Amino acid sequence: MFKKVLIANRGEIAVRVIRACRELSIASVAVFSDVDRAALHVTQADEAYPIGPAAARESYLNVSRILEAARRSGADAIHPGYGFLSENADFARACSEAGIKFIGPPASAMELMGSKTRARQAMQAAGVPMVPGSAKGLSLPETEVLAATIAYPVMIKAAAGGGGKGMRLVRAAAELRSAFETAQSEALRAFNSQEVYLEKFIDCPRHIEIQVLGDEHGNMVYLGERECSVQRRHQKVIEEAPSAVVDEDLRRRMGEVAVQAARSAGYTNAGTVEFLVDQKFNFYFLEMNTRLQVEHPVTELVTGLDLVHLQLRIASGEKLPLRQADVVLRGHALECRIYAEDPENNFFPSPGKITRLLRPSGPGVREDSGVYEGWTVPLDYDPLLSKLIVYAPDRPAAVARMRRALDEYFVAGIKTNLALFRRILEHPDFAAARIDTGFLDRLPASSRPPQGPAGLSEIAAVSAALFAASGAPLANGRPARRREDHGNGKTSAWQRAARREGTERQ
Amino acid sequence: MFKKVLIANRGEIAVRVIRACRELSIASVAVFSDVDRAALHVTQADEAYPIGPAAARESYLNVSRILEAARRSGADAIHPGYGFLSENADFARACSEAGIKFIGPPASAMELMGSKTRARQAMQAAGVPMVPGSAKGLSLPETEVLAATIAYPVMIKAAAGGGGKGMRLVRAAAELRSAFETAQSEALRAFNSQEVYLEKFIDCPRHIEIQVLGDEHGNMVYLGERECSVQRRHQKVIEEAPSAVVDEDLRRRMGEVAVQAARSAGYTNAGTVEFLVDQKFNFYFLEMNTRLQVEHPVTELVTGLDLVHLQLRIASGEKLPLRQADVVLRGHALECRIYAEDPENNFFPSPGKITRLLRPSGPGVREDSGVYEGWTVPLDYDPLLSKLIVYAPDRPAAVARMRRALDEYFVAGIKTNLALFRRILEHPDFAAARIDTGFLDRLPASSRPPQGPAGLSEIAAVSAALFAASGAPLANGRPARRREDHGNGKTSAWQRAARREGTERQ
Amino acid sequence: MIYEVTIYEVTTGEETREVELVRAGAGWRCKLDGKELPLDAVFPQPGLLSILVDGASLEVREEISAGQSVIVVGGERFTASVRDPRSYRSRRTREAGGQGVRKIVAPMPGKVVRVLAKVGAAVDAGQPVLVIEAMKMQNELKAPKKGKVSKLNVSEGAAVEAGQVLAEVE
Amino acid sequence: MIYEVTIYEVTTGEETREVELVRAGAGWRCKLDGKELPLDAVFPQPGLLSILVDGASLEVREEISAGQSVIVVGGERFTASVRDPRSYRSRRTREAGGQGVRKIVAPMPGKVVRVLAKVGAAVDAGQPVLVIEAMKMQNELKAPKKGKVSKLNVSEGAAVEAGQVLAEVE
Repeated sequence: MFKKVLIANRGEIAVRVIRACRELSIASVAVFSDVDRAALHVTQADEAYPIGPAAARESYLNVSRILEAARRSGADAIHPGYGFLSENADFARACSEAGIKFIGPPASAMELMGSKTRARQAMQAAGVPMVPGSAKGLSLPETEVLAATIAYPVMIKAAAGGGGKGMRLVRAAAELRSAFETAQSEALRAFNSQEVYLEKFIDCPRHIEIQVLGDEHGNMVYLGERECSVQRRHQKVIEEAPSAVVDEDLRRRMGEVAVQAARSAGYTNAGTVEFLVDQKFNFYFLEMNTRLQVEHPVTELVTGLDLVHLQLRIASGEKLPLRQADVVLRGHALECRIYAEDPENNFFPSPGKITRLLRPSGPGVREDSGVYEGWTVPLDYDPLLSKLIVYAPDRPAAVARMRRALDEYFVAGIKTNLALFRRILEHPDFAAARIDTGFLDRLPASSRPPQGPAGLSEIAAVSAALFAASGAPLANGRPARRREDHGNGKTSAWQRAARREGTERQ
Repeated sequence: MFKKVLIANRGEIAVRVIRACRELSIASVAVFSDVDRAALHVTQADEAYPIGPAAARESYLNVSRILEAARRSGADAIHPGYGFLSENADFARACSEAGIKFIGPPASAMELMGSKTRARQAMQAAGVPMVPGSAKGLSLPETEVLAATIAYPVMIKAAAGGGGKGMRLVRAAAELRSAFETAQSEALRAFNSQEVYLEKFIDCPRHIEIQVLGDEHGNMVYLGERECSVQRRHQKVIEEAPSAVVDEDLRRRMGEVAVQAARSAGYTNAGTVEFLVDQKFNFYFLEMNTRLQVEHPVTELVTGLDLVHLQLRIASGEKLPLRQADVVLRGHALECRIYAEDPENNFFPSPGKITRLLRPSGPGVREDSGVYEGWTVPLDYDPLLSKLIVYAPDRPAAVARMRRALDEYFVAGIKTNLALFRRILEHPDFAAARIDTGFLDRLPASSRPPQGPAGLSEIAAVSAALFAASGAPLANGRPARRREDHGNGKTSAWQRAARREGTERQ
Repeated sequence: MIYEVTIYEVTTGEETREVELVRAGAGWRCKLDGKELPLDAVFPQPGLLSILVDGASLEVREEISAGQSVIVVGGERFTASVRDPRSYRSRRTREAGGQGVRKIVAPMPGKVVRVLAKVGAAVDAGQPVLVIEAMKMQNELKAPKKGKVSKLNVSEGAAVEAGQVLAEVE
Repeated sequence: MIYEVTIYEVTTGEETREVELVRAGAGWRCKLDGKELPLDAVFPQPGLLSILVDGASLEVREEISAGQSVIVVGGERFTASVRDPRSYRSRRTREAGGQGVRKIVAPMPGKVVRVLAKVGAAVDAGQPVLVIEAMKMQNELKAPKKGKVSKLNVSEGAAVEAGQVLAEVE
């Protein structure tokens, strides 16, 4: 097993990997940008090294600084987490050239799956079912022709893309040009490549993905599915395992295709094969993510396994400790991604200082968090604060438990999307698992007036007065003081922002 | 299912039951003594009613006040938790007479198992293996005679007892008289009965107990075992499931005996049959606890079930949703009982205000807590603050995970036994599961000087100065201010204490 | 014993009420629009209030962010504005939505990556006018009403603060 | 820039050291017994200190209870006593363990349920002298040394405070 592992990441996933290292008696090395000196992953690691300014491209995407920290600390392996350099084949190669084990698949597999177009070709060759569309990057004219043949609605996607960046739905020919151009510019900004391609749009599909895990001795298993149909702008918001619509037979068929896809790419370690599932339960290959997923915890809870422990053991050369027959799903798990954003205001990001943080606990509740009370969430990175995950014997119990846990959760100082989850979990369609990737966009905004008992607004009024009287800071109705607080809190961040060319991909 | 449940308890178990009620859409009713107005179980419940002064016998043991609160709130059931009235058959009867469902076994079963002597007789009749000894209360002379026949070492136990109160080990005849008298006086104080009996002392036994669960339609299952051999003064400190020494065969044999014992007592709902297991893996009936156990979470984690949900469903008349064959143990779970006591000072209780509280989280970590930062732990009740429970695929991983979680745990303002757990988990005998009920008493006290790298004490010195310089309160070296803080913090508690006749049983 | 009485004017959502508080020992006596409200209130932790009112136990939380106070109770959220008689400034709170002119305000710090309309351009309600970016998300700022762009205070590439007025539509 | 230098005398366990702190911008410059110690210290939260010293990341916590400060770092616990030159009182800290006379002190608030020795009685080291009870636990207080009970300040039933001297053995 490794002696010392550097985690080339930040936030909750860095903390997640540091915890796994501690549990395996591996020394952990954090890296941090100038705005992250007091971040949780820095204080929790055994060692920590600065790697540059806030801008990700100068720090968390800065290969030479990260390898320098690895050499300096004597780390014998690097865990990339997700985002940042996790799917960057050049980084994986640079690691092995530096004699440091990259905890993930071979660079070749990353490259293959990293280009959606090459991946499509390879998967088609391997007999994996695909959505009709172009297998390569297209010009605008080519796109117009192909779109006409496979018929609208169609999707435009960034070839190097992921997480909804550079992705656009086009319902009619008239919208094509502007969508094409936006997609290109977003793709360029996000991935430094403006290559985009075209796909048939599947109406009301479910997003269901298969977790695969392979060692370096030719053994590979699938660990069941995750359903991630609750998305906003193609960003996953709630994930669950198992899927309410996947039965033993469909699970086996999807699992075997996923393993076949991974094998054909020469894949090892943890990976995820994403599928679209249409209303007739046909499934189509979407993409393969060559890294640990944000939502891996729901798989851990229903399989009883620890994926990060297994990643580390596999990367250090151990054989898979289990065969396919040993993989048994039990109970149901849900995950809510808690973001620093304002669901009542078009989900605008809400960086700033967390003044109060009360976390849920008790039976079946797991929280993987990257923040703490008093931490100022920087505006430079992804707004994911924490993942709230619950386990229960069945789906209804898991939904009820998640609602209970959300009621216990309290964040003040910044806006979060906590209220959004309550609305989703209360929705009859979600309770009945009638969900698809359009579910959340159809969900009405919460601008409705409070429904509760009339007395509630009276209690709220009295409470507001009590908070004011008790000297607890009541910002509203004190504009003068508010303006100050506000200014002081953020000025430096604005100045940094002004000196930077916008924000970076993570 | 019930509409509204009153929880006749306080602390973590009251919160545990309130959470279960919320998850099952049952309204929850808390009761509280004068010192518990701001306690977590009060703020978390849907309703809350005061039931009297701090002294438990005037509040949490006050049947009429509790039934009055139940009637006032319109509760249709009462969950007693553990301790307090949970094993009081008269209370159970008073509930049913008031038309309120008592969530637990029939009063008759509680009475039978509540008297150790009657229980012994019944279990012997049912063919349950027993430790040699007296089956009834004894006088001092009787005790002296019997002790001589079954040969020292022997145990003197309170007939109405539990949790180590009124229990004494006697290694030689000379010690018998004083031990007998102490046991009687403790028994009288704790249980209002000075009846004691005698048992052969089993050398280096393990404490292993079986969780049983029965519905009111004649169905009963066992949910595997818990090992609770790590005890101090017969108080459980660490529990785990499964036991490292129980194989499938032993588990089946113990489980079937436990079910048989419970059936013979006409038992329903959740209960625990405790056994002593000697070095040859013979097991002897110890007692049956006719309530939910403190350590029930470890069983929940390895079975995937929720025992409190099941208690509520069974009490409301539902059938057991599972058969014995459906009970499958997976992985390993550990629980640490975090007490407000000072392990470096003979485990003296340490009530007071919790000034800082940082809780562990992340993969496989569950915390069932009854306190929060800012809460002042009253000196009137049991010092249990919280239960830290971990799950992992196997025992070594669970031990490593618990160590990681303990490192994340931070309590300031009062002393806790957190440091004790680190010492236990580092001990090679614990790692090898070479434990028995004497393990903890043999563990050397932690008065050893810090072992860490020499640099560590330098860092500690610098840190102390930094805390002082940063204005963080540094009590030591500021005796004047310290005395104040101290006084203010506790005066009222002392005055209350002075007005009371000592403390009460919970 | 001396009573200190304080009267607050509290607006939650649409309703404005008068709350009269009297410290009574450790607790409070409270009148709502003149009538006594018998409740037992304690503050277990900063930002957290526990209220018992004839049996019901309510946990009330105060979220403060971007200088706005939201009272959360019973799963509902109330935007609260308290006017303490001793501070008068507060009359002028949120006159954001004027009649003729409507402002487009940056809801968070970030960077303007595109300007989609010129000054004088006619826009429909909901039509995108600017795109700003922060935390790797691009967000369109839409016209709050049908009309024409009367003012444009920023250009592409500009770093903006939360609350900054970027454009006006009239 | 102005430096404010403060010198502390810190005792952890047996060792006493001189710590010199100089505020430097957001951070500190620090000397231990006169020699520079290059560390980067921040306070993420009250009671919590994060120190980076040539690569190592150390989370330091300060537990304060019963008026005693314990510094927890790297899994070890250090009882710390800081003497700030500007406050001199602190010389007189813990003279608990005198030579001739040894005190028996109540370690927590509770109630004396039994007194097991009379004044003048000879006791062995470790022999129980009193039993006090709190949180439903009875605890024996033992003689700290062999000798005779020279003082007995409480009787059965008395409520006692933490830190109160209950008896003396000489």
